[in-house]
Amino acid sequence: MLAFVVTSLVCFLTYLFLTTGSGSIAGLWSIEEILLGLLLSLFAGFISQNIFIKDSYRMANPKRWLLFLVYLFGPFFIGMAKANFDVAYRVITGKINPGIVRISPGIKTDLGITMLANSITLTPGTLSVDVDEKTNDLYVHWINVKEEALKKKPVDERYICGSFPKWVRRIAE
Amino acid sequence: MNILDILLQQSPALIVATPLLGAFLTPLIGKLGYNVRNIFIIIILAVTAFLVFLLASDVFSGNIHTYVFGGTTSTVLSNTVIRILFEVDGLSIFMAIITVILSLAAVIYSWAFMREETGQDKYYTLLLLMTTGMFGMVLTGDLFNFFVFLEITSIASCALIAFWTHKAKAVEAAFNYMVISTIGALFVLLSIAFLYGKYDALNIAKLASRITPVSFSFIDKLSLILLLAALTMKAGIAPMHMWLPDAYGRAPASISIILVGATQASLYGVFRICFTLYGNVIQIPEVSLGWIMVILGLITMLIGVFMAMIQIDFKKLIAYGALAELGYMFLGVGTGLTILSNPQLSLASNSFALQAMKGGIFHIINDALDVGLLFLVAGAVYYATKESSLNNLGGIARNMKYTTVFFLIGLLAVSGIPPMNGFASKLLIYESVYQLNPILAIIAILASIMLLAIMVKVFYSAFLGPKIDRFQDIREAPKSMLIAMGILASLIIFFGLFPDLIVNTLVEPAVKAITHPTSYILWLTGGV
Amino acid sequence: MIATYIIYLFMGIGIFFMLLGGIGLIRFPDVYTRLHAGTKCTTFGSIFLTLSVVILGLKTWYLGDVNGSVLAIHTIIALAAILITNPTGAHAIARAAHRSGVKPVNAVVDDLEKEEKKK
Amino acid sequence: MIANIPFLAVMAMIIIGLATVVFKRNLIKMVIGVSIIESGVNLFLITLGYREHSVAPIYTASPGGIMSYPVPQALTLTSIVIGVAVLALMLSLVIYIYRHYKTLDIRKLGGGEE
Amino acid sequence: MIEIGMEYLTILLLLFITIILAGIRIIKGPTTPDRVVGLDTVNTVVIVGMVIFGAAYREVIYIDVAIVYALLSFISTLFIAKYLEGGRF
Amino acid sequence: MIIELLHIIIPILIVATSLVAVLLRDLMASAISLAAMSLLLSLEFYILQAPDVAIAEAGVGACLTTAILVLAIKATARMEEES
Amino acid sequence: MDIGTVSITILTVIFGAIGVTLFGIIIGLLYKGIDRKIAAHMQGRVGPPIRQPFLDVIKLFVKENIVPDNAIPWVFHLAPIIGLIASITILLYLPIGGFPAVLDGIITSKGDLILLLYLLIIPSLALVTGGFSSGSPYAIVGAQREMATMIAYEFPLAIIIVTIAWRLSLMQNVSHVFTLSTITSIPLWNILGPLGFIGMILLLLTLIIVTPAELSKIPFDAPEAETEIAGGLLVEYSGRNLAMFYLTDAVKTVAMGSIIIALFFPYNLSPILSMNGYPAYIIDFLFYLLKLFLVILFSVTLIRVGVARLKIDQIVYTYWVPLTLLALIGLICIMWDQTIMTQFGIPSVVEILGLT
Amino acid sequence: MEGRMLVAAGSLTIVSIFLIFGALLIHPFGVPNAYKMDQYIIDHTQNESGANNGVTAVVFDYRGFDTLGEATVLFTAVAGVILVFRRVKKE
Amino acid sequence: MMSKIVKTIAGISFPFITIYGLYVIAHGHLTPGGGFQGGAIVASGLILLLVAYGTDWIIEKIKESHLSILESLGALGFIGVAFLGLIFGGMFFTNFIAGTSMLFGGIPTSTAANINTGGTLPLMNFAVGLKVIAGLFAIVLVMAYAISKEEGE
Repeated sequence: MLAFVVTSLVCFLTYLFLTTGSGSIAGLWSIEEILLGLLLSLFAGFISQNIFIKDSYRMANPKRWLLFLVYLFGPFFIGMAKANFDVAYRVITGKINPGIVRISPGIKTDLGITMLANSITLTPGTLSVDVDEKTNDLYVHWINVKEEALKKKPVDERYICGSFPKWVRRIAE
Repeated sequence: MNILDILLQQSPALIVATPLLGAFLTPLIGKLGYNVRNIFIIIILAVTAFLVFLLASDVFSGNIHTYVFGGTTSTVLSNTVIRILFEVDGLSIFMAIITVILSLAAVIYSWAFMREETGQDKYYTLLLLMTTGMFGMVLTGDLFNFFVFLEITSIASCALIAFWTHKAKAVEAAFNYMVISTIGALFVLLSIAFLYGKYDALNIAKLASRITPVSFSFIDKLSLILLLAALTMKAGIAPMHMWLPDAYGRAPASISIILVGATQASLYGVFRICFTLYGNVIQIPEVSLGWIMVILGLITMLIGVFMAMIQIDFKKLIAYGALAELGYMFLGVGTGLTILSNPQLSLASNSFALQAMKGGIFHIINDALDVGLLFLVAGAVYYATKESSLNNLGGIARNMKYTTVFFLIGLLAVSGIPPMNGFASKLLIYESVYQLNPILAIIAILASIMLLAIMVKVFYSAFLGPKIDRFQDIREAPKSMLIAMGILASLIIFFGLFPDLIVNTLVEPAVKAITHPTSYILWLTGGV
Repeated sequence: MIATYIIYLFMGIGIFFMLLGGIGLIRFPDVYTRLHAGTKCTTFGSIFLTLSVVILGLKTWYLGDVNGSVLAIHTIIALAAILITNPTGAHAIARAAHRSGVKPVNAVVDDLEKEEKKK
Repeated sequence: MIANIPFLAVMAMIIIGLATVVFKRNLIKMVIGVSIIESGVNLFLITLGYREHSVAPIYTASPGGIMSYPVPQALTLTSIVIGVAVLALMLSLVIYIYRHYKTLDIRKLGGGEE
Repeated sequence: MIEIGMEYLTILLLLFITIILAGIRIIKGPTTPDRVVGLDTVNTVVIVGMVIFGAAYREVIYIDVAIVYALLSFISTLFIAKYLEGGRF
Repeated sequence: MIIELLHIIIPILIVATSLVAVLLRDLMASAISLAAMSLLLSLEFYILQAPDVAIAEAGVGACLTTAILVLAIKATARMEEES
Repeated sequence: MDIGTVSITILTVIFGAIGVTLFGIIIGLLYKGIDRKIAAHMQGRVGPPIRQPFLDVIKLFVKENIVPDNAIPWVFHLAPIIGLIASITILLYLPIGGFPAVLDGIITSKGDLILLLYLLIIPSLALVTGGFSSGSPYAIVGAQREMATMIAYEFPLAIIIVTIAWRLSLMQNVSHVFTLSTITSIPLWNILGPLGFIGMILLLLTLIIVTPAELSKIPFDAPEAETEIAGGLLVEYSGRNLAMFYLTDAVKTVAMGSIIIALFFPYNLSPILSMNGYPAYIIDFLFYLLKLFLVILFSVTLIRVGVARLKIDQIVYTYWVPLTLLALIGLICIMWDQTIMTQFGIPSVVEILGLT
Repeated sequence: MEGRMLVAAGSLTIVSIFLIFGALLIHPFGVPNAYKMDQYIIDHTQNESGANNGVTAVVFDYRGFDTLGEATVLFTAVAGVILVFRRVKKE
Repeated sequence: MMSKIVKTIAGISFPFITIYGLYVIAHGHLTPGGGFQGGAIVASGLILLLVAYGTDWIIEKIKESHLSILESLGALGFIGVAFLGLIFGGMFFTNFIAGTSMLFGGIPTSTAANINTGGTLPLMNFAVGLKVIAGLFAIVLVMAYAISKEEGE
């Protein structure tokens, strides 16, 4: 039931986002739009409740959302910018030294590992290739493998993703 | 205003909507049980039949029945048609009658024929949808709507051809049919686009009134060629006939019979385009395709007959026979077109043109009944013996007396032997095409006699001949199949005994409808 | 006025990375490196391009047209969709490529291959 | 001439599709050919209804100029749906053909009775 | 009649160059994953192109198309990826 | 003027992708190429001021067509036979 | 149409039918006897008496009707009846002497000829069906041969009919060219030019050669010849059923002769003798009998005696190649006749001979 | 087989030439003839059917019956696919 | 089986896709879109679940017969609205609601995009939407299930 409510709420918020400018309630919405939106959100929430929320309601906490936004515009964006200049450099020069390495960030939740993997994909020189279903270890394609990192197996995550795991742990666990 | 008037007024829409509603309801009704569903379907088709005959009574009294969908206001702007409209004239309702007869027979037949199969809900749904598509094709007055219903018909029939998926040949035939019909439909759509781009209309009557000798140009020619190529392809006329015997032969018998109707609906499209859509420019040499139609008809006929000779599969043989029959229709109508489109000829021998067209059109319904009956018989034989190769069949007339009689009736009818209906229409064709050239009539007679020989061969090798131990204990086909065959057989005999009655009531208005396109075209600006 | 320049700047950055992604796609030797170019650069480029559109919408809104806000919000939604789906797609391709037997060219190290061999 | 390039492209698509259906021997390729013809016809319809310097035929908050014609677009919508339906059915038939014959080559079909 | 700003058109043309580059990868790609990468890139670029075009017309309705693509385009990628991985669907 | 250029480039690209879809031997590549064609087709619809059709083509081409094709290829064979 | 006319028509048809049936059977059997006698004389034998066929039929009718074990009984019994009825129906459509055809204009108002063409098939068809249903291998072989012959000879026949009708349709004020009444009222010989005359003779020749095949007589009797396949398709028949086939054959002989007469020799004596009323009918009828006798003599007896039996493949070849060619040449002659006549101003043969 | 291919190629060439001429001879790109039907719909869609979107108005109102047909096509295809993939009892 | 990441992302994006599809359906008469487009989007969302979680998982949740019934319901709704047009408006497919005070009966002005307009169009949109969702998903589901079942055997 809670899952249903939460999912519907998320859907409703999205719907409100989509229909801004339709009327005059709060300057943005019309009453019909809101009613219809509520109806549709209930429907959408009904069919997607068990898929959207798997096990816990951890993400229902607004603090985590705030953190997520901070993460998105803070470290993540910077990492991404760096990544792109890195790729630009490699595109232009053609200097690559690739390899696939294993890291073990120690994140337990699905959402967390997903977030981390996607962050890794979008940040410097790395691309998550595979994930170990049990241990949540990531296999990462690294475009420029540093020799010193290979000494220890699994590779230390700091080489790959910097402070991301910390943030992810804060947000998703 | 009594209920009958309202029904009459709404009947064009209801004829299409009723089987459609039935098709949509079938998955739900199907949960209630086998008999309930079958009765429901028969009721749906009976209601449709009632509506068709109601509409027919109106149309045959000389009206053109039009129906504008959703039009309370602005139905017909002074010069433009905005909404879809149905326009029912003699030919349309003639085809609708054929459709309703065939589908009723098929459904009654399926009651027992399909009893052992899985997926019956879908089967009946698709059957109803196919019927809907055919009704839509023949009733519509809108070119794009025609395309949509063409697609419904072809998709549904394709799925039904592949009904026996455990037979590789059936699936292959369905695939071939699908490719051909899809490309044909896309050609139709392309030429609709060309016509729309040039004339700003999708309504057949409107387009026809705008296609004049003055405006005739390359685009019109291209559209005509595309439309005719596509529709003859879909009707199985000679150069692209390859799909037809496979499809007819591999489908379940109750589907083959409706496929006959579907083919004829495409044929209706050909006639409608030649005579109505291009009715104003029929005397321009590029449009007067009469001779091409005649030659294609002859080729189709001969291919059908000669290929039928070497077949050993019961249903495929009948399918080639059906192909030959298609040739007769094309021959008759093509002769009419040749004479009508020739200004010198048309004055002198107008009556012959009309007679040829009467023959061609009358042959449509006769072909539907004859070939339909033969397919049903073939299905009954298959049902009883689980065998379709003529080499393995034999001597089943001992056990299946009624089926044999029905086959005999169908045999005589399809080869045009006098007391049956096939003779009446073939006579009209022979009696008129010899005017154009005596060779045509000779070949037509020859083809029909060879067809007779082939059918007698089938009769011998399937029904007569020595005993075969395997078929010692087979039983007569179940009652519902016999009823379906009996309906068709009695219609055949009735048509054969009173051909003048049928020609005057059914065929005459249809011929008038296509040979006088002006009334179809002109109701927009005046009249109705 | 400043907004216009920011828009142009963002557009310039975005289109630069887009083109870079395209070139990288051609130049790199194997799937994984191409994924680096094809995913990262285009995502980054699209972020900047869409952000420029968002700013344009906000500017329009500021100038008094409600439509602008709608434009901005819809563009943000499009951006969010890109951000969610693009890396996932890249990950899926990389994984599939590795499983289907495409090995990284000139790889220094390949832990995953060892892992697969172990199984 | 140069102005009719979209039309010519449409025709090129249709011809490519037809050639595929006629000459290619692979069933799925044939289906792809049909799909290409379908797309070509759709594009043709849309191209017919396009007017230069027009906007979409939708009344929105920001007033537009002249509008492109809506009827071809509606026809195309119908046509797209039909295309999907045809594609799905054709491919399922192809799957069944493969199950029976273990090949997709059209020349190798037809062997074996029933 | 609405004029499209020159800057938008320039960007659109540049985006087309990217599309062509990715298209080359689709044609050349020695392995299927390469082609998929190309397809993914084309997807992203086209989405951005649509957004830019919508902005050029100042119309929300055009952005909707871009959203649809952004949401859906990776499904086909997933399908192909799943095919490449092998195993049951 | 440049908008006409778009009307020239995109059709040519569409034709090119459809040609690729036909010519490649690998059916998977054909499917991918077809997806790209559908995408560009959608863009062309979009530029031809038909957003409705563009959405429909997007919804169908982005997901459904490719999905069905991939499923069909999965169930049959991937490579076209040599002639 | 009021009730009175209808009932009179029905009565006429019934009595006419009975009369024609009796006439057909009697004359047919009679001719059979005459035919045998003449053939015997030509071969230097005495031959059976002329009444022999009647005795045969009566004997057969009283004999036991045996159904073979292997046969399909209901088809086996049905076939002879259908054959007899069909062959009598043919006669009903033919004018006999000065009498118009019994069914003239009643069931089909036009196109009797094509109807006849098809009706002629039905007795053969019944024969074939009977043969097939009897289950004997000899009968089946015979039936197959009969089928092959049947198709072979219908083609020349169709050419003849269509040619004549086509030529008639070129004339002014002629409608319903396929009806026998039209054909008999306007004999083609009267209007054709020299080329057409040749064509007409060719057609007549064709028809005369077709006739024995239609009647399954030597040289085209491979299906039924006792020496070839032990009696062929009638091998299992006996008693009443065989008698019916016998009668069918007899009636068909008359019908075939009548067709030839109607198509090619529709002349009557009564106009020449300028007679009216009953004497005219009697004279015409007698003249008709004479014509019938001559036609059958030529087309059946003489050919039968003069030519040896052909093998089945020879039969088929004969019909498909030489006879078809003959008929086609006739057709072409007649088709060109009109053009030549108008272009070169050639009068018709009758005018040349000064018979008008 | 060769002959058939040749015939197919010939007819394909003819069709291609026709289509290309058709493309060249139809109205220039972007400048269609004045379409009265479409102009009427554009002008009246808001009043008659109450829709801002002209295309939807055409799809569901002016040409609603086509859409019913379209929905039916989809229904047909789904029924067909389910029918094809159903479990056939083994004989 | 797809990896955990794909599954999670599919789960997260599914409600958004659904609600966006419903938005497109509901606003068919105002913005581009409509029953078919929105239905295709929602169906694509379901297909995303299918590809991410596997056919076996999804066939437990929803059977093809359910989809078939849903599709029938959608089609019945569509044709029912058309029949209502016949009953209330006099002709099949008459837009009998537009211009009245009923639900969806408003007439839009050229500037304000009010959802409460369009007459029968929104109703038809919803019906077609339901139909298309069920139909398109049923096609893929049936094909995928049949294929995976065959491989499993």
